[in-house]
Amino acid sequence: MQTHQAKRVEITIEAVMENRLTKALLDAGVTGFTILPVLGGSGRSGHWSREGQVTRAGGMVSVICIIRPDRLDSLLEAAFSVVDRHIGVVSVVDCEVLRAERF
Amino acid sequence: MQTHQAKRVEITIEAVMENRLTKALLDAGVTGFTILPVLGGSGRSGHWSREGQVTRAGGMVSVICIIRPDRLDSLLEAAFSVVDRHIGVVSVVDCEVLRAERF
Amino acid sequence: MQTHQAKRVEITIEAVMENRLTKALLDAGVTGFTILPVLGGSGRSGHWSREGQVTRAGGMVSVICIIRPDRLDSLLEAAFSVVDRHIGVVSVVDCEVLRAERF
Amino acid sequence: MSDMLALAVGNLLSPIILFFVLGFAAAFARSDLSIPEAVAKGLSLYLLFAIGFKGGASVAAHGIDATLLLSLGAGIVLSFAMPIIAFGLLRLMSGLSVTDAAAVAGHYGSISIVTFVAASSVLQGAGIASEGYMVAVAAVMEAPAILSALWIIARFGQSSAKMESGLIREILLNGSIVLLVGSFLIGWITGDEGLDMIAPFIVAPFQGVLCLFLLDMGLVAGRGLREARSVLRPALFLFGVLMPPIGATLGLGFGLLLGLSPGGVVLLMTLAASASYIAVPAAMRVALPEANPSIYLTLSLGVTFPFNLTLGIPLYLAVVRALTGA
Amino acid sequence: MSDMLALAVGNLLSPIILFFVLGFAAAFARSDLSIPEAVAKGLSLYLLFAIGFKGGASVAAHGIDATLLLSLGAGIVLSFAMPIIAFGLLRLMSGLSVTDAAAVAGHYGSISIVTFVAASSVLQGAGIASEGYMVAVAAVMEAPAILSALWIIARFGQSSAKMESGLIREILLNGSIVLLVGSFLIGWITGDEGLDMIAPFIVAPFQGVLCLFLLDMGLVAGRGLREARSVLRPALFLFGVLMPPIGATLGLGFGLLLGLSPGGVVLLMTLAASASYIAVPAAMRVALPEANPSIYLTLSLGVTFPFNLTLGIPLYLAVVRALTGA
Amino acid sequence: MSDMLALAVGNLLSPIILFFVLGFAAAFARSDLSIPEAVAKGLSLYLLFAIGFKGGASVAAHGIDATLLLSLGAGIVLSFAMPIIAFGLLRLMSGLSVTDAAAVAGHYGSISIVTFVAASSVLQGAGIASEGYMVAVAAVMEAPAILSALWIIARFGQSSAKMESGLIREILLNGSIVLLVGSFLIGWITGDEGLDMIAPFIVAPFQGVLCLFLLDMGLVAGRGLREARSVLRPALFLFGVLMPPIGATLGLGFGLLLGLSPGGVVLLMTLAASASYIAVPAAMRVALPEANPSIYLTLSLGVTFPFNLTLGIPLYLAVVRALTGA
Ligand SMILES: Nc1ncnc2c1ncn2[C@@H]1O[C@H](COP(=O)(O)O)[C@@H](O)[C@H]1O
Ligand SMILES: Nc1ncnc2c1ncn2[C@@H]1O[C@H](COP(=O)(O)O)[C@@H](O)[C@H]1O
Ligand SMILES: Nc1ncnc2c1ncn2[C@@H]1O[C@H](COP(=O)(O)O)[C@@H](O)[C@H]1O
Ligand code: NA
Ligand code: NA
Ligand code: NA
Repeated sequence: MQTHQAKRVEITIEAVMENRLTKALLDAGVTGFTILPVLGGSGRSGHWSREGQVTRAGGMVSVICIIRPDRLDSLLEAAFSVVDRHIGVVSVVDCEVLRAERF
Repeated sequence: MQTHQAKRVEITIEAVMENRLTKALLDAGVTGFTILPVLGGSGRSGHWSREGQVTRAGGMVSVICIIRPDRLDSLLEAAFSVVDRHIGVVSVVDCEVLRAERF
Repeated sequence: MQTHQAKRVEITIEAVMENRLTKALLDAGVTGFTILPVLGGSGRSGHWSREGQVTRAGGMVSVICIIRPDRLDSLLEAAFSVVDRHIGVVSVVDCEVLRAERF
Repeated sequence: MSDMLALAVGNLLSPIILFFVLGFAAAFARSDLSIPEAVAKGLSLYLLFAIGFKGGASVAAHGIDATLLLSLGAGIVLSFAMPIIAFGLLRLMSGLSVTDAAAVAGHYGSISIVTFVAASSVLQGAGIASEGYMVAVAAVMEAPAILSALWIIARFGQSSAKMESGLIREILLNGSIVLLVGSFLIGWITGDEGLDMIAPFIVAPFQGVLCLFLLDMGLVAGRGLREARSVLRPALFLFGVLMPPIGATLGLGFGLLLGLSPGGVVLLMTLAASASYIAVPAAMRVALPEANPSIYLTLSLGVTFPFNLTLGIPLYLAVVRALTGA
Repeated sequence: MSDMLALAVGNLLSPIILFFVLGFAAAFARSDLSIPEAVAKGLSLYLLFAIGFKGGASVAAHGIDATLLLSLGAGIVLSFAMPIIAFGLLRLMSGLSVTDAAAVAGHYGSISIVTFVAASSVLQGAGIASEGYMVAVAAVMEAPAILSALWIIARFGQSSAKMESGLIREILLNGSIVLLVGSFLIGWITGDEGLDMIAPFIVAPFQGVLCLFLLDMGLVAGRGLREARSVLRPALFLFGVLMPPIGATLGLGFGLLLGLSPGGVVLLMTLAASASYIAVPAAMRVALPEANPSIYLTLSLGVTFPFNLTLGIPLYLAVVRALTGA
Repeated sequence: MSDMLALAVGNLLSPIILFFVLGFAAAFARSDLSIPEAVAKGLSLYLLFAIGFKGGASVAAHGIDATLLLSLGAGIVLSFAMPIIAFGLLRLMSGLSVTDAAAVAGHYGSISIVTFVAASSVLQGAGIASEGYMVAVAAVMEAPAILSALWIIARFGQSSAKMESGLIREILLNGSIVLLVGSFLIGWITGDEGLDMIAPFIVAPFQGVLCLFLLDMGLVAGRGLREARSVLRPALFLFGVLMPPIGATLGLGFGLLLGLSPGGVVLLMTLAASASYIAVPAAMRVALPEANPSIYLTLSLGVTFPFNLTLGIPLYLAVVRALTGA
């Protein structure tokens, strides 16, 4: 089938920053994103897990954003402006998509 | 370690269509898949979130399917036949796998 | 923006093995990982779903690990030593990351 | 009139309504208050379990009325017929496409179980009895409206609704129907003895759980409305508050005709007046993906549900009281 | 005999059983009824919390019986011994590999807490008292069977079960055991005063929560059975209904020997007759990944659990009644 | 003195404390016992809902005290002032950076609702009444401390705390505050009639639910402490047990000044003594990401919460008893 080049950006970020990140993405012209829950993880700031948590400070989410390659830079800048002072990981993968008109 | 070329297909689709999609995938000869929950997202049809939902109409899931490259086309056709009229995103990434005999 | 080459390793494994896997990864020098919940799936050992489960034997999780390319081999060996006898899928994708000093 | 007003105010100041309002307000103020999806689903399972079981136990206690079968029949007829009325009205009043109008119409033929529960709780507060089998009537009214909507599309629409094999089974065996009917049957079989066993779980705490659930409904309805304000043109809003009294009138007619008790009539009116937000939206996403979900969900959850909860139910009760002197 | 029949029918028509049957039927009809994982886990935590606490409070009220320690010992012996019997039986009857047979055997040495709860609730319905510390016996019977199964593998199998460091701690400190034993101790320490405080939470609504939980067990067992029908050859099915009475007989012997009350004997029989579906499957996935989980889960959840729930428990009770005249 | 000891031991042996200890011990023993996040959140929503409603209903029953507004004012003043004291103390005692010290200080100005609930339950056990509106005082004490902490940073720190638009709204409308205040208002509006309706849900089972919730708090606190042992230097630990009595002393002063009932004074002391673990950590992550969360979460959840629960509350009660002869 006919597919099209795109970029898949994955941003793992603290849940408290989710709204600020997605707002920045939409402002940067992103047409859509998908948010995945995260159970736990480990990094320089230690180990964490969602189990039994009632505080809203602890968890993270993963925001997946598929975009046209030419929009990558503005997206990364928007993302970076939010994650800059915060913990979080940004990774980009080359991908191919069906129905390119959406992105 | 010895790895093998494969494709990682990610299909984000409405939860009500999950069974129809996975059935189509299995019919197309896929040997396995993994289903991830999705918390929320945004796209042309607006913003949504799982929080507090009781309706079964609202949510989405993400179906991950790793396959041998030569099977990609039949998988995409099967997937497309289901997502065609529905909202959803299909993306494909090149990957490498251990234990290729499984795919 | 300035990005750096890295590898994104995704290991889908039984939840009961999660701690053993993450311990092996940390022992192999991995600096961080993220754990995603998995709702269900299908493979050679049949179909499963988390719905209504109370047994701890049934579920799987997906461990995402982003690393510098030169560390891939030791990571894969560590992962393989755990998944070897167990069901599970390991896939590797080339990616680019911001803030490379973290990995 | 002043009595009705007092009743309406009394209803509006019940904890149940106020928690709905709290949720609604919190959503509009963009508070991050939210109930986890699993907990909301758990509360909804509890309500179906409790209301079904109590209905069945009440049938066991009072015997089957001769009108049980007729009431079921009336429910099915209403559920089949109302989408056609709703569709006609929508095409007249609003500029909705055939597809969107049919999808909305399907929702208004079917029912909302939590509206039914709220009406039962108002009746209970007023000390008015009703037929236990109205729960079964609620259950049979869920599905026929979906078939009606699909028939409307096949008859008037260009886009072909996909009536694929499996969909009908999915509709008839959807989780809410199975739990409601199953609990009803178990309540019936085990009767008072069964009820005694589990009453401390399904009777005493019921109203409190309902408050929490309505808080969630308020949050979800408020958020939906905030996001989808743009689709809610005045004509649609008007439909959302006009269709319930029309349905209620049909319910009233059938109820009186069948000779239901005053409480039973109020419940049948409420069922006819209410719009689905669980079973029908899911079926529409599968069979009619082109229809815009913001329209039907906003109307059903954001307009008709609050209308029935706050004004509709006291109105239906007042009408029945006026007519029957109950 | 006709008494026993009446008892069996009475048992079969209790809400608890009927909700299990509802779940089972819904799963087989492929309804999408389901209970969110978090809610199911919450219900299971509630049951462990409640049953443990009540057991402890009952010990506080009635004092420790001289037989407490002996009963714990009996439980441990049973849990160690039954896998060996089960393994022998499986190798005789079925064509299972050593690995699969050992894994299954481990499940039958251990226990199912919800079967225990169901038996307690039948006893309570029949007004028969039992020793509060049977909860502690249940707890000590969870783990030894796992060690037995691994020993069987080491002795008879080619594949080496991995008894790695950490596994034993994981088994002994698994969440269910810790919550059950912890609640038991807290119930014991705080006694009647503690029980009074939380009785409205753990006593009154208990049966209702149990119904919901058994609905979930029915759904899970039904779905498992539907998917794994193929593995369930007649010989295996036979084992799944033969092993419980064998275990119960051993439990009966020990119970009479120890001089437990009639209720206590029924509970010990039930424990011995039941098969694990929480702790042992998890341990087997870690230590014996080559064993096929469909076999042991299907047998334990899909065959033995329903058998005990519907026929086993009334049978064990009838036997004890016949023998002791209770 | 010996009375106080008896009280302390009695308190330590209550189910509530013992379940906290169970969770703590299970976490330290690395048991896999855990409560699903959705269930823990559901329990926390339940507590806020119940405590808010009961507070409001009590205000409806006893009328507003002249001191209501003054108490709210006192709460706000305390919440603004205590972070400054805490910050000074931390800079004196510990080597924490300005950023970390300010973040910790913010937590101690704000409050922990579950500590408040535990104190209410101790008062109830001792048969001591208190002002229903103390719930509202709790609500107004949540947020001011955050502003204080940010002001401290702006005044003394290099790193600029980001007081971006939206943060204030987020803090004031955070879910716990909205639910607590909303339930309080609904309880007030609907009064005894409303309370009668939902009492079987929010009164009778309350203590039992609290036990489960404290089990979860024990698990979370224990795990946090185990992972973050390294950050917990002696000076910090000392601060975590010194700051509560300091806060309580301030609360005592205000409480006596305002002429609150003995129960009310104990609650105000407890509020002042407690440290936030829900609202403030979330605000700090947003506004002060450079502050190390292990430090403030460990201190608040792992040191101060257990201290108040086990020793603090009985101490505050004993002091009030000694002073007022209650
Ligand atoms: N190398 C990595 N691969 C995947 N996820 C990571 C990695 N490093 C950090 N993370 C995630 O980002 C969170 C914060 O990381 P850190 O800022 O290093 O503490 C962790 O808890 C993980 O969920
Ligand atoms: N560009 C995108 N990247 C990632 N996910 C997307 C994207 N666009 C849409 N989605 C997901 O697909 C859903 C439906 O999209 P749409 O059909 O555009 O409304 C959204 O709610 C998102 O979860
Ligand atoms: N080809 C695949 N693509 C994605 N996930 C897979 C695939 N095969 C197996 N899995 C996942 O791994 C689990 C175990 O697979 P298996 O060992 O083949 O039974 C499945 O239940 C899926 O969750
Ligand atoms: Na209707
Ligand atoms: Na057994
Ligand atoms: Na404080």
